[in-house]
Amino acid sequence: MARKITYQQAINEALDQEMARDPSVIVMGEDNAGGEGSPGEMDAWGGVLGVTKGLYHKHPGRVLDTPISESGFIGAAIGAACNGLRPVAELMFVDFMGVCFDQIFNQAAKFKYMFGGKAETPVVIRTMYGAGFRAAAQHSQCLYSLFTHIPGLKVAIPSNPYDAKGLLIQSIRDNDPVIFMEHKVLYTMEGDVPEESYSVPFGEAAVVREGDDVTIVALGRMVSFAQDAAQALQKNGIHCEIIDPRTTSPLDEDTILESVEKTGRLVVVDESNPRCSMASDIAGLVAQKAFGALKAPIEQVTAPHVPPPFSDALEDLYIPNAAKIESAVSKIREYG
Amino acid sequence: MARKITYQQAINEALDQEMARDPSVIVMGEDNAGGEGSPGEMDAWGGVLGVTKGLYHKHPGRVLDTPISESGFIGAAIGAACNGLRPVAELMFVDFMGVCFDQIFNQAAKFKYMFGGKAETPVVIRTMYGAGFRAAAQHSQCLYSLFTHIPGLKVAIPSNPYDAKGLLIQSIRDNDPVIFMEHKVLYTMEGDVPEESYSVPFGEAAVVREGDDVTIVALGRMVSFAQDAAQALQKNGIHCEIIDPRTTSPLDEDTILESVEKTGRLVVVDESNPRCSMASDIAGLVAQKAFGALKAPIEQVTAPHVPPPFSDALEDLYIPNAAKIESAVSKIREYG
Amino acid sequence: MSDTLNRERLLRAYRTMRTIREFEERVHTEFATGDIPGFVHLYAGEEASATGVCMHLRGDDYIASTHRGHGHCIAKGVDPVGMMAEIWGKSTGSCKGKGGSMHIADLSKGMLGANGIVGGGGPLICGTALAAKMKNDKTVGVCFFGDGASNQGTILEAMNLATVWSLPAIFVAENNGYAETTSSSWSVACDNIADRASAFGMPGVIVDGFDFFAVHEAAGEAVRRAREGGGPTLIEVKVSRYYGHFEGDQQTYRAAGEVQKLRDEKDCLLQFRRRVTADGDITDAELGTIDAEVLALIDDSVVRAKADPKPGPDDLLTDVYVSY
Amino acid sequence: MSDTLNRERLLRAYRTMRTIREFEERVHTEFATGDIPGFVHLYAGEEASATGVCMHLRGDDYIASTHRGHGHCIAKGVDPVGMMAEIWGKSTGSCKGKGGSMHIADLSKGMLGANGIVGGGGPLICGTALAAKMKNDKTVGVCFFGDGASNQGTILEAMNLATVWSLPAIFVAENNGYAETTSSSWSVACDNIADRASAFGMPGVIVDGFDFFAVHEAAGEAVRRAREGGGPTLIEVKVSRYYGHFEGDQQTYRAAGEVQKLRDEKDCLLQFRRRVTADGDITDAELGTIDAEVLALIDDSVVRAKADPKPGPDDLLTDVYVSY
Ligand SMILES: Cc1ncc(C[n+]2csc(CCOP(=O)(O)OP(=O)(O)O)c2C)c(N)n1
Ligand SMILES: Cc1ncc(C[n+]2csc(CCOP(=O)(O)OP(=O)(O)O)c2C)c(N)n1
Ligand SMILES: [Mg+2]
Ligand SMILES: [Mg+2]
Repeated sequence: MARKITYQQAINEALDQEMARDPSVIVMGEDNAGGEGSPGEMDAWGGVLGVTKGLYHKHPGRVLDTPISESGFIGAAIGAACNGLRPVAELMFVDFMGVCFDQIFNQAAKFKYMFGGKAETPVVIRTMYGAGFRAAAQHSQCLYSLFTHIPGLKVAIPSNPYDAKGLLIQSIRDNDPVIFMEHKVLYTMEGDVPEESYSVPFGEAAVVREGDDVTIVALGRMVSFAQDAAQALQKNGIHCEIIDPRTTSPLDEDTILESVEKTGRLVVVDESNPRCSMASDIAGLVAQKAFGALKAPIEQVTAPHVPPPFSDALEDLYIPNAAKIESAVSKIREYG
Repeated sequence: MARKITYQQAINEALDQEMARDPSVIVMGEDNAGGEGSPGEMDAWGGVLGVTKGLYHKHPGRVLDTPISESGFIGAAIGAACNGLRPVAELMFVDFMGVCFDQIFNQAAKFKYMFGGKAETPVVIRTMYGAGFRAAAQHSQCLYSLFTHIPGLKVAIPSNPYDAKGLLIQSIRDNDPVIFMEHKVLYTMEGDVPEESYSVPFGEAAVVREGDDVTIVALGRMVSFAQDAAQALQKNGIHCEIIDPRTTSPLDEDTILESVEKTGRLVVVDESNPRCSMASDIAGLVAQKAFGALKAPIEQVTAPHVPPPFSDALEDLYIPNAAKIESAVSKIREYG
Repeated sequence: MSDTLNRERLLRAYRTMRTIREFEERVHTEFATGDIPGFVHLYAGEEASATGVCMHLRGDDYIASTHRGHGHCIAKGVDPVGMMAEIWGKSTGSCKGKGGSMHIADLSKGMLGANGIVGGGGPLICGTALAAKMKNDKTVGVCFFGDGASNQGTILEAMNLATVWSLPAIFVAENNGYAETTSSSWSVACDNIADRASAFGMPGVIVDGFDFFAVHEAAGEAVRRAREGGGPTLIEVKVSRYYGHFEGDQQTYRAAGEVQKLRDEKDCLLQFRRRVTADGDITDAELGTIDAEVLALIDDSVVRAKADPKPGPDDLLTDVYVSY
Repeated sequence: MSDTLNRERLLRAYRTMRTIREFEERVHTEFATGDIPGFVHLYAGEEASATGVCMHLRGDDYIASTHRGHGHCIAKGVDPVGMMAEIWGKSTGSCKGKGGSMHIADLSKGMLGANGIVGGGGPLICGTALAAKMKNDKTVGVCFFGDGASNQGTILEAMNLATVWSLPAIFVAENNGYAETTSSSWSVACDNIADRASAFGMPGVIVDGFDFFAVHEAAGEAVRRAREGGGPTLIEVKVSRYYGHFEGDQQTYRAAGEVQKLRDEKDCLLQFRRRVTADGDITDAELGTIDAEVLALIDDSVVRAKADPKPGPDDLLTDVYVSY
């Protein structure tokens, strides 16, 4: 039965249900319970924003706090995945990937190939990303394009509570290493989420809105901005189709290409910095594989090529928004 | 006066000349001299492939060996750059960036912005990349798209000895952090290189070959493959224009766009894995800013979405080559 | 750079500690009103550490700090008015509002930045110290880090590198008992962080971080040794934080009354005041004057921070590169 | 899993060490012909380390290895024939020719891979050991790493984590005196790598790596403790490599005659032979038989490796994902 719960609750529920279903699933990360060794309460935090709260008492011995040593414990999650567990390790903010990226991209991602197919590494790395918290340059990045670049990794980017639960369950059941990207601003987003367990398959985009005029491909938090923009554009008689890829690796190329075949126009919305981003990735894909259908330039709406600024005045300008999407759509709608 | 020297010699000469010119330039890295603390010869290696050989004795006290702790010494180079030196630190293979990426992308790249403009970090990180050495998945990657994604970094990718020297000199004199990518297969490439010091400016692409039919943008080692392909295609009456961006950040958008305005056709050749790559970056750029000129789909010739394989039989298939470029050009030449 | 604690220097130490305390208490209060954006980590309780160490430093010595950096900034001479504006995200801030609490820096004061990455400062301070050594300018570098950071590879690598290169570097481990909620008695696999010094070939010292004089003495020796070319030292400062990990933290992981007991019995300002007034050299009234001046300064900084303008749209794209 | 060294086990130890030696000497010779692609790092000289440790391990215990991994592989039971084919890049190789010398792995034997990243194995072995602990299957994990790697943050973090989580893990530091050209006496800031054990709350032991019996004894104790839930140990094995860092290395950083002296005076095979034949339990002839069998095996492996087919075009794109 669907009820309204938050994105954060959906993630907690996915972890809870998978832990109940499969004893090999464990959860680890800095303060994922919280309070280890301390005189007060255990499960004091459940992660820095409380996402894993409660799992510690429900699944005794299976929620592990860690020292601050991301290479150490993310690597341990990977090693444990090679030895029969299905660890879900939390990299608190994706911005911290620089201290542990090797274990992810040279170890987990490459084992299967380097070992001639004879390895499986079913690890999930959950991580928070995105701007909007006034958390400045080292706590606000997206960085999923870095993971998407790496063969051997899968990357999931849920844009709503329903997908958050279903994609996380799929991530845990998946036999390849998965990077699971949680937008910190979306944690409070509410949506219909079935109580029962379900999974959202990888590589299947959601067509969030149908329309004939312009295709908007949007990722993560950008999906709701695209919806706002589409709503407004509708009033001007412009009908947008919105596609949420849900996973960037694998990427559902077909759904994107089919939509552009229909509309002939594409705007890609990606909160990342622009260079070598998912915005350019999808633009490049369409410029290659749906060129014949294109009637206008492919617009990319992204953050600028600058680090995320601290001040709200600047951060609000930094993040793509509905107005920028609208103007990109209008621009190519009027083209030619 | 120009003489023929190798790409490797050109790099050595650039370092030598800059060290002679500016006492604040220092060189550091694992075995960059070689033999530290050992009973035999000092400067025993000059780097794993001998690129820095000889500098140790020419510039006493300014070529430092390091322990194997890339975060430690790359970070130290960055800190030293904040305190008046111009360090050139070697990350032996770019594949090792995962153990020290934080210092590069969260520290060096962001200081200036985070500190409100009041910092300069003139550090150069030299690193080897690319396949062809049968060095397998952890010693053959390109990864420059990861650096190009990051605002605050500059990325230079010389394709020949002349540019290697000139871009490295520019990198050292530059006041921003620079990632300097050396293709290991190119070390033995010979070319005309003036003895005197000169710099190749950043953000200025080279038009390596002129032609009216198809634009080929190629990076690093791929430039010579593009030349081979263009040579062959010429015989079929297809005239390719080849552009070597030389730096991916900043990127000389104008030269690329002007060429496509002329040819209407684009092939991007990038040795990287395809997703969120420079190939897609440039394709996306052109699909946005030169759409009106495009007569055919934009083709991307890249490695496949798999880690670099070890066996020569596989690695030769993995690396883009002239034949693949030719067929991509032919395909879009015939389009429409 | 005499490190004899004469009257003038004692008053300066007190003023620094009091400024940090007042700054942090005030940020705490203002944060509660919802006015301050982002993640804010307060240093209150640990004042003697930053102060006792930085009293030995010249303007051109460098320090690298942490997410909990306000105290280090103030002790190293960064202007509290600019800091307060920075925390409010104003264009008049130390970093023009682009950095915020976790990134306050002032290279002109030898302050290489607070750091949002735990352990990030270790390698960086090796770098400033390397430059100092190569320039032979007799400056030193100090890396402040927490008990949590003491388990991070970057810090451990940096300590090894500092000894191998014989750098004028001092590693100050501020062990406040917790990394977020996690006890250092659990996360640090040995008894004391200082025990790690021998693994990296340097002297290790433990000091009571509530006792300004103890910190000052240990730091003095380490700084002297570093300046003289004697290489690095690890100092573990055992201390506590009075507030949560960041503002908003409910702190259920702490023992009941833990902080109150420390405030009552060990507080660095109280101890300092008791000792210097008992010695008779300095009067309560003198310290009271400093208290009032500091209060006025911080009041003023808040008034200004609130009134100052935010950065404008043009500021978004500047300051990324020197040239591009 | 008795670790008493009875006849059968002694013969097995000898066979393992001899197989590693023969394998490496043969790769050395073949490399010189130009036939073998890529970077190849030989383990010759260090045989007693891998063998002395792995003699204590069950098939389902895990080891994590290094770029210098052939010896660890053989000692853990990986098939030398598949290994040789792998080094030649053939489809019959341990990794179908996709990994090469630096990535030989066989998870069915508990061999988690050679590793091209220095220090990469430390965190991974914490992981297999964590899984062992959670499954309570009494297995252990062993991380082999070099003196150079002992300065890498990943290894240091892993040692801390292993103690904090009380994991059944053993850290074997193979100190062969050099990381590439760089002396461990320079790069390791303390006297012995084993001295780092106390910094991470575990016992540290130093053993002579030319002496199989010494390694065997120290490893036995560490493995026993780990299996019984007593947590991790750091063993420093002092040893040397007989060849260059990789094939092609001119080794001008070494002292003249350094290796020859070790070969003559300390070689693990010679010492072993002398000791077991002196004890009278085992004859020279028996060892000679093993030598001949090993030689035949390695000969055969080379013949096959040369003749075996390379992977085909279809293999390029497979084995990246379980499903995609
Ligand atoms: C690399 C990295 N990992 C994790 C974090 C999140 N984080 C910020 S502060 C903190 C705790 C730090 O503890 P400690 O070093 O003891 O310093 P304290 O907060 O006690 O001053 C953590 C885990 C981070 N900022 N960077
Ligand atoms: C992270 C990383 N840095 C550097 C290298 C290059 N490299 C390969 S082996 C090696 C030396 C390793 O020395 P040690 O750990 O002592 O092992 P040994 O070679 O002596 O067995 C280096 C620097 C690497 N492969 N990975
Ligand atoms: Mg702490
Ligand atoms: Mg070694």
